[in-house]
Amino acid sequence: MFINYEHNNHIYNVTVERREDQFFITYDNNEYTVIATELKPGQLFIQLGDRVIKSVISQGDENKFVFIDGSIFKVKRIELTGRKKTEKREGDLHSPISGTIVSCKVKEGSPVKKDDIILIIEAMKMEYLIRAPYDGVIKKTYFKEKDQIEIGQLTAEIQKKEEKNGSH
Amino acid sequence: MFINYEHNNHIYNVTVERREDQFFITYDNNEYTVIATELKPGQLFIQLGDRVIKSVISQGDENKFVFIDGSIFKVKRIELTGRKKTEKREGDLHSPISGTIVSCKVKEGSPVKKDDIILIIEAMKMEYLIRAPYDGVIKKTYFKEKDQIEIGQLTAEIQKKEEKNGSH
Amino acid sequence: MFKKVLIANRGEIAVRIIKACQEMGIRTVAVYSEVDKNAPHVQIADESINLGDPTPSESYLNIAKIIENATKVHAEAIHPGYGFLAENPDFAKACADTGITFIGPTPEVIRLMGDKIEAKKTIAHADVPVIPGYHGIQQDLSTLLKEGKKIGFPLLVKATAGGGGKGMRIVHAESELEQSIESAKREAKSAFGNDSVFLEQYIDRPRHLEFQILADQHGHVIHLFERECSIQRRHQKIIEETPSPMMTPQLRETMGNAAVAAAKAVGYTNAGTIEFMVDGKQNFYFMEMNTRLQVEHPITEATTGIDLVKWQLRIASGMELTLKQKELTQRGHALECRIYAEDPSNGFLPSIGTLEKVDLPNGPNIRNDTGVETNFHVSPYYDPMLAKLTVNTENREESINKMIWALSHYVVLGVTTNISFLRKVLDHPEFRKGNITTHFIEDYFHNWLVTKEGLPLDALIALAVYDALHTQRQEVVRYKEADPHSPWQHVGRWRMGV
Amino acid sequence: MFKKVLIANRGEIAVRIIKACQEMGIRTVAVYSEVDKNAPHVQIADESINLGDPTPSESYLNIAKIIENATKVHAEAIHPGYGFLAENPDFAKACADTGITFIGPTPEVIRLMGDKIEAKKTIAHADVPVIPGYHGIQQDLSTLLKEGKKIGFPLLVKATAGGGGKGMRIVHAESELEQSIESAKREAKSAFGNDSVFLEQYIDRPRHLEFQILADQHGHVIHLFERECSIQRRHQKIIEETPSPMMTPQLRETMGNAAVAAAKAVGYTNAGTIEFMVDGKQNFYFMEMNTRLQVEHPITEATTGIDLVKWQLRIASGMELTLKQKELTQRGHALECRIYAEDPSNGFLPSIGTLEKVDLPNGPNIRNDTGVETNFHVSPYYDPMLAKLTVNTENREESINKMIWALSHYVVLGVTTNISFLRKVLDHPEFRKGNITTHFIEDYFHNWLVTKEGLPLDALIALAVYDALHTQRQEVVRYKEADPHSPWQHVGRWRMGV
Repeated sequence: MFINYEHNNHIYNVTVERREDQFFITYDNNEYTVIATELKPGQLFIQLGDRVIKSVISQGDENKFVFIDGSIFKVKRIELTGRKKTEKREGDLHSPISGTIVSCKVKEGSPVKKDDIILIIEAMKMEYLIRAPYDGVIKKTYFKEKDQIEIGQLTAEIQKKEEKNGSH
Repeated sequence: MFINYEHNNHIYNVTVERREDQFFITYDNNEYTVIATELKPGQLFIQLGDRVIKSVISQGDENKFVFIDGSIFKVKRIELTGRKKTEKREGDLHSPISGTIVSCKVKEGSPVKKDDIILIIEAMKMEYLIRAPYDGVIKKTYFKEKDQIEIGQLTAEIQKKEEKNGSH
Repeated sequence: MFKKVLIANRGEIAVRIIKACQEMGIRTVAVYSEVDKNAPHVQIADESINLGDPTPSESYLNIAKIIENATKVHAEAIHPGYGFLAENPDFAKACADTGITFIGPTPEVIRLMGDKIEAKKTIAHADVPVIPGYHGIQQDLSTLLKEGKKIGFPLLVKATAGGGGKGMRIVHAESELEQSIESAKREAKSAFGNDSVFLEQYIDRPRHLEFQILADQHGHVIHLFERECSIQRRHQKIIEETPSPMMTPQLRETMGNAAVAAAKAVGYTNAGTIEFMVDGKQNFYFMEMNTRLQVEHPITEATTGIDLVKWQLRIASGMELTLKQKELTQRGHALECRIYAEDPSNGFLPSIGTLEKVDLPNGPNIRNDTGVETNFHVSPYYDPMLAKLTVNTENREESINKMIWALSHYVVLGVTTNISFLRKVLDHPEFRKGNITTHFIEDYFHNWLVTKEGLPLDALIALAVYDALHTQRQEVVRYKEADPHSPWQHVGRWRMGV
Repeated sequence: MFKKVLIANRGEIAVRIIKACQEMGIRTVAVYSEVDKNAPHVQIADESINLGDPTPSESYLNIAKIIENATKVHAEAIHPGYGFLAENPDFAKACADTGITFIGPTPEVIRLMGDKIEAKKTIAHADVPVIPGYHGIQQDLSTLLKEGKKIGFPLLVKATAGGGGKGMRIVHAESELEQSIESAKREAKSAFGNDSVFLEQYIDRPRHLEFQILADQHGHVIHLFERECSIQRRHQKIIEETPSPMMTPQLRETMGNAAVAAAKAVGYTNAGTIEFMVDGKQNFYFMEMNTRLQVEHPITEATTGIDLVKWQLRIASGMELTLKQKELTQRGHALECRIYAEDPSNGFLPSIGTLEKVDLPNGPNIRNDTGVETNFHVSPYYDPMLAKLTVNTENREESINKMIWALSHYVVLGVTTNISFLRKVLDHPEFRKGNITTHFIEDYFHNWLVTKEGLPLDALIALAVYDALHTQRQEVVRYKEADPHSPWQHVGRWRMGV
């Protein structure tokens, strides 16, 4: 079985084959043979030679969380079907949290300077500021005061000052 | 759905019908309507009017264990198909535990007096004595020293002294 | 003693109070909003009441609804926990007006201490040192700007009704003053419904120390020693300990006496906390009084052997405080970490989602206070604190080691938490030396990232094993659904070598 | 300090020792028999070694196998826990011979204290009171019968090598003497491989009190106060507490000094316990010394704030005992219950089976020591103790109430346990008054039955709900197996009103 895991924008290619409680895993041209038991749902007890690997894994809607050695990693299992990852753009105007817009400081057409506040989102009684990543002009705003916003939604678009044409 | 539960040699007849999270239960000519959620496997949260019933139930091979209000009850769900329960006989000669026979004090044909030791079973480093329930003669022994015995197995049969014929 | 108490709160503190009541033979009533209907505090209570809409103002902050329900179920007293209505004098008053005992001080004391300006004036009269600043009623921008310039920089802008770092700004230069005042006022308005602020001289890199108070209705007031709460992020505590590594027996006595004097000066009753700021020369200044149970009360319980919640209940029911100051002992060392659903490598942004797996560390002298469990959904409606982890041992070094062990065995999957971050803070050489101030996180963990490196090999192996174990089953099921008449022969690719 | 320690034990005590080591940065090696391969102590250890056959003599009691494995993995020390090899001088000797540190006293001291006759003689020389009796080498029946008659009745027959009530008989009349001696000898032979017994004057309804000792290799010996362990069934402790409700400060000092004198008299090192019998007039007699960690050590840890296992490790590694007798404080009250898989309404017969569900109570000052979990199989190979539950509070009454609360929330399904029984004992008026002796269970709970009444209505409702929720699924499955081509139409009767 071929599997691709994504973690922090990095992709790991792994193969695994199972024979009863033995697992044959290859990664980065090395093969590892382990014996493993799932003690409780998601709780793995893995023997790799003399060494013991203890891990707890949960399967969410999109991500897996892996607890190992006191650390937790958020990993996505992906299909490599030619799709390219969307790159994170300079000066993120996406909401970092789900919440409510408490203040929108700009209108479409307003000029903004780098680090000017564009809007203020309140979530769990704290405020989060969306600031302009560069000097420019507000091309579009997607939210107004009291609107609900979800994590990852785009708040506004800015036409960068130095640029000749509209898109960025 | 009709269900019969057995607990301590007593049988309870219950009916239950379900409509989504509502349950209609009849017992002893009373009907109870409850709303119930299974929070975690076996963990029930039941509302009966103003009252809350919290219970944890496990399903073993034969028995259910019911935890309620700090007490635990061992219950069997049974089918009433005309079979009669085997009655517990006077002076139980069945082994109360699984273990090893460390000493057999009698032979077939030996006379015994009430409370004489018939055999000694060791389990978990403790000794359990099987004693004669009445005066009589050993009719049959089923185990010898070093034999393994399982809980509930018959250890011996005794012909009761006062009786005219062999069976008891 | 009360026969029935309603707990007007949720999460770990509601659970903790319910357990204390039940041990004392008191029947408990939980309240909950729709999203909390299966929450642990509801499961454990003897009765529970649905308050409806999860918006706090419609449920946990709704005075009328809570009082009405308390009356209906014949609760004799209400414990407010911390946060929500705990420091709301109107709520305490509404309880009193309905003949329900509010477990806390009188409405008058809450109101006085809730007004940070009046609080400082009153406490200063009891000869307890306070910080120079502007605490005036004039709240227009020009007055505040003028007074701010008079105090000098750095200075602090803080909501009069505030608490927990909300409506608070540090101003390093005159040019920032105006925007900071406006933003603090806006936040204060939203959080407390009151945009009044005060200004104060800002002490650079102070420690935050506080003293626990217990006072009965018969004039007995004691303190239960200090808690050091300097480790903060976004002005909110995340690690607390007692005793403080900077404390001396003399200073402890001086500050303890000041705390008792402050409590006596306002006629305080029940459990409360006097917060002090301490500078590098061991000068201390009264900051504020929290008129309620503190989040970090477990470390005081661990080192003194006293159950603060049970004493709150006894004091509220009119019993006498039989603990004597002289007989109290502070033994060993205790440490608390607050477990938050937040991302320390991204500005401590709260993280929302379902807790797919919760498995807590346990062992001698490890205390878990938690109001969540596996499958609990962390919603944006409430504070993202999931749980508290407290340890106590013979000394500070052992406590740090025990806490690191416990955090390394703390499993919360499904949301991002601060657990790895807490471990790193505890293991920092300056933390281990006890060199901590309220700026510790900013000074040493400014641009901290959980993982600079990638996935370790062991994680990949575990993932591969997990997927090999679980893919098979899923595929078999998928197959069955598709074609029930030939159940096995097509599954080959997924059924690895059985 | 050691870098790697092997724990030659299983269950809750192995788990507890492993955690202490890990907090101190010591790598741990667990050993296990086949049936324990997924047991909690194996899961938590850093390494583990399969000892094979579950029969104790082939695994946990197999000295050669354990020493060989310890050498192979380069363990510097072995912690024996309690039971199994903990008081076996040959094991301690074998460790020493291999250059492995045995975490406990010297083989000579273990051997001396293991011989109950020699132990009493030695201790009596240190002016510690002992009970009159026959401790001779002559073990023929006629000598024992003669000596027994000389001591008078009631008297006690006890295995010289014994412990935990095994090989022990109380003889109330001359007519019972012969059979009791024979039976005690047989049990002793089986349990300890040695059928030697001694006879002693039997004190009616004594209390069982013991003192915890810590002694380092540099001549420092301290005691950590008493534990009252009078509540016993089949001569095995089930409830322990400290301080004892009968203790006075004077008696505590006298007995504590006697315990320290006894430990010094034999050159004791590491943790140990001096057991005393106390009669109704506060006379106390040395019974025996346990040369190891005690099952009930958590109550001492709770009231003194000391971690006994960590001190065992420090002492064994040669460190000095820095705790001073004068600085030790005994604070509050602690209570321990032993949770057994046994049936109290049927002679405390052990109960075997799979733990279908384990859910432990938790809250402030509730300590769970457990070596089992959901799906663990309780086998007949080992002691049926599943776990220990310890609480501590400000005083005895609060501890009892907290313990009753905790027991009421203690879920162990799948085997019969003594949990309900423990609750009843704690709630008995004479227990609450502190009027307890080693005969308490016999006196007040002789023919105790869990349930005289039938199933409560709530249990029937819960069962009906459970079956309604679960039958549907089961029946659908059953149907599918029978006829895969028409999956739904026949199921009607079981699919209730969905």
